[in-house]
Amino acid sequence: MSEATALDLTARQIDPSQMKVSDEVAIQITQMNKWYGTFHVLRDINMTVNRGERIVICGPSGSGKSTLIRCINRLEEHQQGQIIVDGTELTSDLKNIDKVRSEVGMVFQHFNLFPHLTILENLTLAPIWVRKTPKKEAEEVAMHYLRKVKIPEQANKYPGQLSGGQQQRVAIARSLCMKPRIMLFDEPTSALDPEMIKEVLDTMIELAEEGMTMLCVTHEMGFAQAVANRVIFMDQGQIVEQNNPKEFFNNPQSDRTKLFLSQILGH
Amino acid sequence: MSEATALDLTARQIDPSQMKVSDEVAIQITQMNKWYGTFHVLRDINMTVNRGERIVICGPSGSGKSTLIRCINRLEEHQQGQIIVDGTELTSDLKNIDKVRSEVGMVFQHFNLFPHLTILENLTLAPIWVRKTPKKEAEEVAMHYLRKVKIPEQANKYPGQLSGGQQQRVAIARSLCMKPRIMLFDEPTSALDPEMIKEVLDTMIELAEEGMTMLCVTHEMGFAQAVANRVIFMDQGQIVEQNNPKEFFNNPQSDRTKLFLSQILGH
Amino acid sequence: MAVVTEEPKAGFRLGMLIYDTRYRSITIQIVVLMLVMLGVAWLIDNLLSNLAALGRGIDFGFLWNRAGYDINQTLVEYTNDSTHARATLVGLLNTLLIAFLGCIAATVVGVIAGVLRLSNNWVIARLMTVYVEIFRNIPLLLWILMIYTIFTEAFPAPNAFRGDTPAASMVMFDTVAFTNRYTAIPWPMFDRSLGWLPLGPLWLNLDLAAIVAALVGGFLLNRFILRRATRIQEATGDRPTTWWQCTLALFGPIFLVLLALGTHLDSPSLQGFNFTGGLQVSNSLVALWLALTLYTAAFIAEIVRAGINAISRGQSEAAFALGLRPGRTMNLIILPQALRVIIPPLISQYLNLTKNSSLAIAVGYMDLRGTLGGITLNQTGRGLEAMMLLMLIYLIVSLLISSAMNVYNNSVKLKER
Amino acid sequence: QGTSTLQTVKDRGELNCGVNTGLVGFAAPDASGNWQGFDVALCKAVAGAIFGDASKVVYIPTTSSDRFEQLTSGRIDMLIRNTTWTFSRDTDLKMDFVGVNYYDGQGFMVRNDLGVSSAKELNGATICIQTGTTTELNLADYFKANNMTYTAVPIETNAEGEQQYLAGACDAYTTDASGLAATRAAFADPENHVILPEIISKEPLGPAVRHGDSEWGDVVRWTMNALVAAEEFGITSANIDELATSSQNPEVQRLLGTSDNLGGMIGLEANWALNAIKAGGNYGEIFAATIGESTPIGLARGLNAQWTQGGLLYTPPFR
Amino acid sequence: MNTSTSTFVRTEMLPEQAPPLTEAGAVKWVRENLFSSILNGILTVLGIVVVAYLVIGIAPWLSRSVWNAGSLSECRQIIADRWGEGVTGACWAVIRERWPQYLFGFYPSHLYWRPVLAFVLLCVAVAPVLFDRLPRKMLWFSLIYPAVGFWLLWGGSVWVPVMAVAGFAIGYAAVKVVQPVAGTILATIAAVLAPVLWWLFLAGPAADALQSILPIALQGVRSREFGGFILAFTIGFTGIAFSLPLGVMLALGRQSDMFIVNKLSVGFIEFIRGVPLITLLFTASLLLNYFLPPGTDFDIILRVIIMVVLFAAAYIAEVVRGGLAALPRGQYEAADALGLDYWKAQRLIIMPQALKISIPGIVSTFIGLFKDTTLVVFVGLLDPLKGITDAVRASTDWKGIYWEPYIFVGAIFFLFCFGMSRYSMYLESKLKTDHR
Ligand SMILES: Nc1ncnc2c1ncn2[C@@H]1O[C@H](COP(=O)(O)OP(=O)(O)OP(=O)(O)O)[C@@H](O)[C@H]1O
Ligand SMILES: Nc1ncnc2c1ncn2[C@@H]1O[C@H](COP(=O)(O)OP(=O)(O)OP(=O)(O)O)[C@@H](O)[C@H]1O
Ligand SMILES: [Mg+2]
Ligand SMILES: [Mg+2]
Repeated sequence: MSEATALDLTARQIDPSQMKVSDEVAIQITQMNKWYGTFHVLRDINMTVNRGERIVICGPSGSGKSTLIRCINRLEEHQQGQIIVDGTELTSDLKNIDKVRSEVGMVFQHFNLFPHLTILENLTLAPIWVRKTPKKEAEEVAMHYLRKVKIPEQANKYPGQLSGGQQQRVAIARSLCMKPRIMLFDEPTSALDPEMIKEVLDTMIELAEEGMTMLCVTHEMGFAQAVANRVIFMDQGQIVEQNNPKEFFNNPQSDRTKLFLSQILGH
Repeated sequence: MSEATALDLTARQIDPSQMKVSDEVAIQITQMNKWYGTFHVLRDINMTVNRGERIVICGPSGSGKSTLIRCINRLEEHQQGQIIVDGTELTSDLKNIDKVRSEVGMVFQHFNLFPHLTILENLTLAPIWVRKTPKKEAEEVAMHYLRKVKIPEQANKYPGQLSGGQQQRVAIARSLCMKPRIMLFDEPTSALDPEMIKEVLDTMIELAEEGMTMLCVTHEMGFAQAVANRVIFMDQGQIVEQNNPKEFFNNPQSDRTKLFLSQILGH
Repeated sequence: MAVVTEEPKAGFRLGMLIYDTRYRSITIQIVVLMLVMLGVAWLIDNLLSNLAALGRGIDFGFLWNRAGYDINQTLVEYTNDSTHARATLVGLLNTLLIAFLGCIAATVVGVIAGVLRLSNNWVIARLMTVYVEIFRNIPLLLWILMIYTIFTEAFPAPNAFRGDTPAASMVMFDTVAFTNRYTAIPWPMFDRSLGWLPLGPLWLNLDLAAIVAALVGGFLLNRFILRRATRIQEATGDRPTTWWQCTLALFGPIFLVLLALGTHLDSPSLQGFNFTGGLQVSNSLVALWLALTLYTAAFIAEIVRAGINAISRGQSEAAFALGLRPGRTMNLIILPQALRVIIPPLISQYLNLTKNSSLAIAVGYMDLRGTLGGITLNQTGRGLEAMMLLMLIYLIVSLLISSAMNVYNNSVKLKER
Repeated sequence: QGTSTLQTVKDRGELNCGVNTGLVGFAAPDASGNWQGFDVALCKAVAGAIFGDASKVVYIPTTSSDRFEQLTSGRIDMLIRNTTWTFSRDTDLKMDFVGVNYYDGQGFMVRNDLGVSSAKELNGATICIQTGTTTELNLADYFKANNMTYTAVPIETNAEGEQQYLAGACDAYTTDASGLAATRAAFADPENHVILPEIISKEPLGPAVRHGDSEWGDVVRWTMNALVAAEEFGITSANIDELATSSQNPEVQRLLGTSDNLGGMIGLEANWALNAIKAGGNYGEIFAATIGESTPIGLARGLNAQWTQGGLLYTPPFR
Repeated sequence: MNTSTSTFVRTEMLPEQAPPLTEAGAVKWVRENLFSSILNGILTVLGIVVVAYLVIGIAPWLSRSVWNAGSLSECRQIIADRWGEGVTGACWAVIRERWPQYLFGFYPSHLYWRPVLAFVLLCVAVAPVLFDRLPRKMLWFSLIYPAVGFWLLWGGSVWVPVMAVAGFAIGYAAVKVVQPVAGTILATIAAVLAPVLWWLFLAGPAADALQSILPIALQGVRSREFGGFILAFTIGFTGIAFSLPLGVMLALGRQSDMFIVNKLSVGFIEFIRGVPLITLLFTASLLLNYFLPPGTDFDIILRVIIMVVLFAAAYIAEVVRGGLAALPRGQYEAADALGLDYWKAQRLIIMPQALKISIPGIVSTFIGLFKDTTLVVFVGLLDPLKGITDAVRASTDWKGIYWEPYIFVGAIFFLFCFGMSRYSMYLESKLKTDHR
């Protein structure tokens, strides 16, 4: 993608390896398999994410990245294996699902803001109805995060009145308002115009610096190099390679990874 | 924006000052003012374009660049002052408007190809219905220009089947089929993915080399440096600065220009 | 610089009427207006000369003559001594009644069918598809006739209830009788009736007024309770359970009013040829109502389905990801958005239903078309006047409904960039 | 309208005759689309009188609500649709009734098992009526006069009315007695239904023409009279040609155009009446063929017998 | 686990595996589609019960069908003989005996070939409009089809429709002659005026003259003889053919920024949409004559068609307006910039796209229009549903038959309307993938 932004990000000179990573396990996936009908979409996924880790997942289209990430907060159901998030195993038990979902924030490719609510209402909806926060307090928290994503002045507008970049930042703020311990991002910048990608990535980098556990499906390699402490490469529903960014980009092991990297970095 | 393309263009080593510019006046705008309702969008515009000149117009968003260019072929009506295109004054007289429009080609940011017609039909439509060219002849001309923009093989596809860059080149060819003496471009590359920008700019440069009078709203500074013999900077509906590209970029006079240049070249 | 152009302010030429954008549209408009006015004048001139030739004028005086005929369903006082105007009013009220009942039932059935059509239950989804397709693709008139025929054919005549060993019997503890003429149901009577209050030509039934007041009061009370719950939630974060309070608020007042009025149910019983007592809902009303309901509901089902489909899956996923439960997601996210999509076409279905109710004539339901446009027209022979009045009334009703729609549309329009 | 109707009809070469959309016996198309019936026969007679060709008729079905407009607007030349001659129709609606071709009255039909033998016992009954006629008004007046109540089930067409009645959706079916008889005759079990003795109204049914064109009115009126007179004089379609040449009765001669030229006085050929009668026979023949006792309708002549037989048919003399 | 040790490379790709039993096969299908929850289970059972109830109610009646009988009583006799006393059965004999009437009304039976031919040609004429794979040349036939159809249905001199069509040719010629001399506007006026004058004053005499020179004529059939489905089709298809252009004009009027044109269109559309069709039909049958010069009398079917066209046009206008609104402004601007004038832009750029977008709405308006043709019974025309059925039931033979005619007529309507709606769905899905 736009190399300008990539360059710019690395120019910030953060060393991902400097960021704190604890030993606590945040997400533990063991031998997980998932089918859509007869189509085997995730195969034997094994993965451990420690608290504070920032993981970038990449891979060709259709390789199951989105599915994997959506399994983690049970937007999709897996059929075999175990997913344990923050000590809670995801089964069909509604209570567990609720618990996991309130711990895990998710940002979608297409923002999925609620168009009939103002930005502020978008942000306070879940705290009020799920966390049972008093409205006033919820609004204060919301304004805090809006300031953090640098658009407090848009609080009373509707999503339709904002640019794509602004909308995505609102979506991030909306997740943050639930004070999640883990954030999932599914291609958060791929629906954005190039100028707007930067502002969203900046927000995400800030988040990373604060030590948030993050799983991010993205093709922004600049971002991966800047903040990730691990890159996972998926293909055909399997984890094919997994390494720290430096090694991953400079010294890919598997042929598939090489091919993939040559394609996205090539132009 | 993408510095890669910009670099590449300048690498062609065309010297804009070498291209021929005649003394004949192509467009003459005097004391032109325009309002949208009560909003004064263009203020006292004075501008003369000679035949063969290639002018780049830039400026911050909302500064009235598009409006200015759209006034020149009367997509917008001005309220005060004079616009004379190729010796014809733009008044509310339909005949004059028709005359000017058949002299002036226009390329839009979003291509505005006709999605229900094939590429060839898009190109021959106006020649056949406005210029009353026989179909066969019109198709020959169309194929000529398609070859020129390097996509003759797409003639029988529909716009939706082409990439953005190809679509924009078709849009340019469509304008050329009317054999205009002046071409207007309104941010022809800003809706394109970075990889595609180059192919469109190449086409435009070729056009410039052939001596077409061109007015181009764009932020592609590489393009400006490569072909423009004048850069006009607009802000708040006024022409703030006007100079040859070299001077303009290296030695901007006005503070606003400096600020603007620092923003778009900065990152 | 060789500029071949004239000053724009230079003298006005006739050609500019056509070739100058400033005058062109005015020219066209004047020509159109003149043509239309010519046309209208021509029509009116023809009308006047035709009427003159017949020796008649346009005269609405017949409205104040004695109607002379009876109407089998009257919501306001009416006898055959009343005027044609009053018969028209009776017809209009009957039209509004069927339209009102039809709209409500069609909405309920339509929403259910639309939602069920989206259900992942194969049998139900197919069944609903069949229902929708069959009803949408067969003329309404056929449905009205068929359903009416079913009613007359399937249910016994009232005299079948007679005798020691009747061929038919009443249902629901001997309170409801389905006959091929009407359905006789119990109806509340008031021991301590409040009587009538004269209001111009109409009388206001005070019992009814009291009941309506109680309903409205209950509704307002309910809203108050909900508002209070929201306030508490905003303050403390916890929303108090409201369902029992709401139930009480909604039904309490009406219960008290009914009690105060000394309400008892008057059950129908067979006397002579027919049932007396209770309320006899004529089959023409029921059949027409059913037909209009089922027909319109098929369209509404499609609207509802499209409305729900129009909300992208992403919306519910985002809500789930935030931890909202499906019920809350429906209430807070999906419904508010779907309603914006659903309501405008829904209202135009209401309009259609209202207009379609004019097919009542096929089953002898005396609506506006049956009274003013039917018997009154036949008896007085004032076709021109009756038809003009009929159209005017329908037009007013339609415009009222559609302006309500526009108000709604404007109030919920999504804000865009 | 400027020109006379007779001239318009002659120029057109066809008679536009407004009839019922479908009332068996009076006017209804048969399976092949040919119109048949008592009213239709009069249309044919008028066409015969004018053109000498009874087939030059266009039958225009009219509903109860549009029949008068059809006539006043000139789309039909005469209306013969079992229409009751009333004061207001004759005056206010600007029509001219030119005579009575059938004397009718409104009656009631009930099932035997209802156990009712007089209309006076119908208090509280549900009654099917065909709307758009005078029946609603008569019914209302009758029940009011007798201090009784009823529930009306208004029905658009006769077919619908029968169905409702047979299915028991109403206790009684009311319409003109002729219609009742016709309806009952077609039942699978006519013996289980009775027509009550009360005739609650006078329903003189007759052809109507536009007000203000007396010449045309005369043509229709005297064509009808000619049919009645023919029966009185024993002129039938079988013997008419013979009588036309051989009859010695001066009135018959005048009628059939062998002496005097009555036809010329109303702008027709001399043999107009001959042609009219030939079209379907005399009044009695028409009656017998369409609604008489030998037909499924099975109506007795009753009031519609010749005055000589105690009926009301009495034509003014042809002279 | 530590970040540095988390390096992992898969050497061997895993093969695809079959899903666990719960994820595939009939078990899964039944579980997911029928009994995914308690409520769903109840609904399934309920649905099956309803279907069973309907089938049990109707199937015996249907199974006892009689096709050969001369009257209802004969039918009943046959059923009693065959299946025993007291059972009911369907008597399709009425359809067998009266189907010509249902299809053709009272159209002369020796001329049945004409409506049939007209219908076949209609299919030919409509085909290129519906399926764009067919050669475009066929559209010429579609254009002259109205005249052909008219001539086949009503008969009479061939020169009448020919002269009517000639009006359009004259309009075209007028444009060709006037435009170079006097410009577009005058040419437009000429294009409207010339044919109108032709139709009003010259076409009739010209047709007569030609007829006397070269007499080609079919036996004339009167509107009154139309009935049944040819009536429904005649009204339906003429209504469809003419309401579309009128609706498009109204939509353009309503989109126009010319105040008067806009308000007139809005007023007309809202008026028509505000009153029931049945009152418009009554106007056609009762009142239209009051508004026409004294003595004019024109065909009832024509009057009804005019009203139906006006009615449908108002609805189409609203649908097309939606389509117009959905077009991006850029399309108009590009057309302007290329120098296309308003009408050319509309014809070449805007309408082709706007109409495509509006196809579902247009088709459902057409379906509504086709169904509404049954309402003509209220003005005394013999529509198939009530008009013909009542006529059949008025005969002594078939007195008392209800269901069979209704079912027959309903089935035919369903066939056509359902066909139309499927076609529109086909188009929708085709357009979705078209040119992509
Ligand atoms: N609901 C579903 N039903 C059936 N198959 C699905 C469904 N969702 C996704 N798939 C299939 O599963 C595979 C993986 O999808 P997924 O969206 O996870 O890929 P991805 O790696 O995110 O690709 P992309 O980069 O395009 O987003 C794809 O082949 C897709 O077609
Ligand atoms: N149709 C319109 N009505 C009212 N205001 C308008 C209209 N079109 C543009 N404007 C306003 O006029 C100003 C100039 O618009 P214009 O599109 O010419 O800007 P621009 O320089 O082309 O900006 P950009 O780089 O974003 O395209 C803006 O403030 C804009 O909001
Ligand atoms: Mg994905
Ligand atoms: Mg712009």
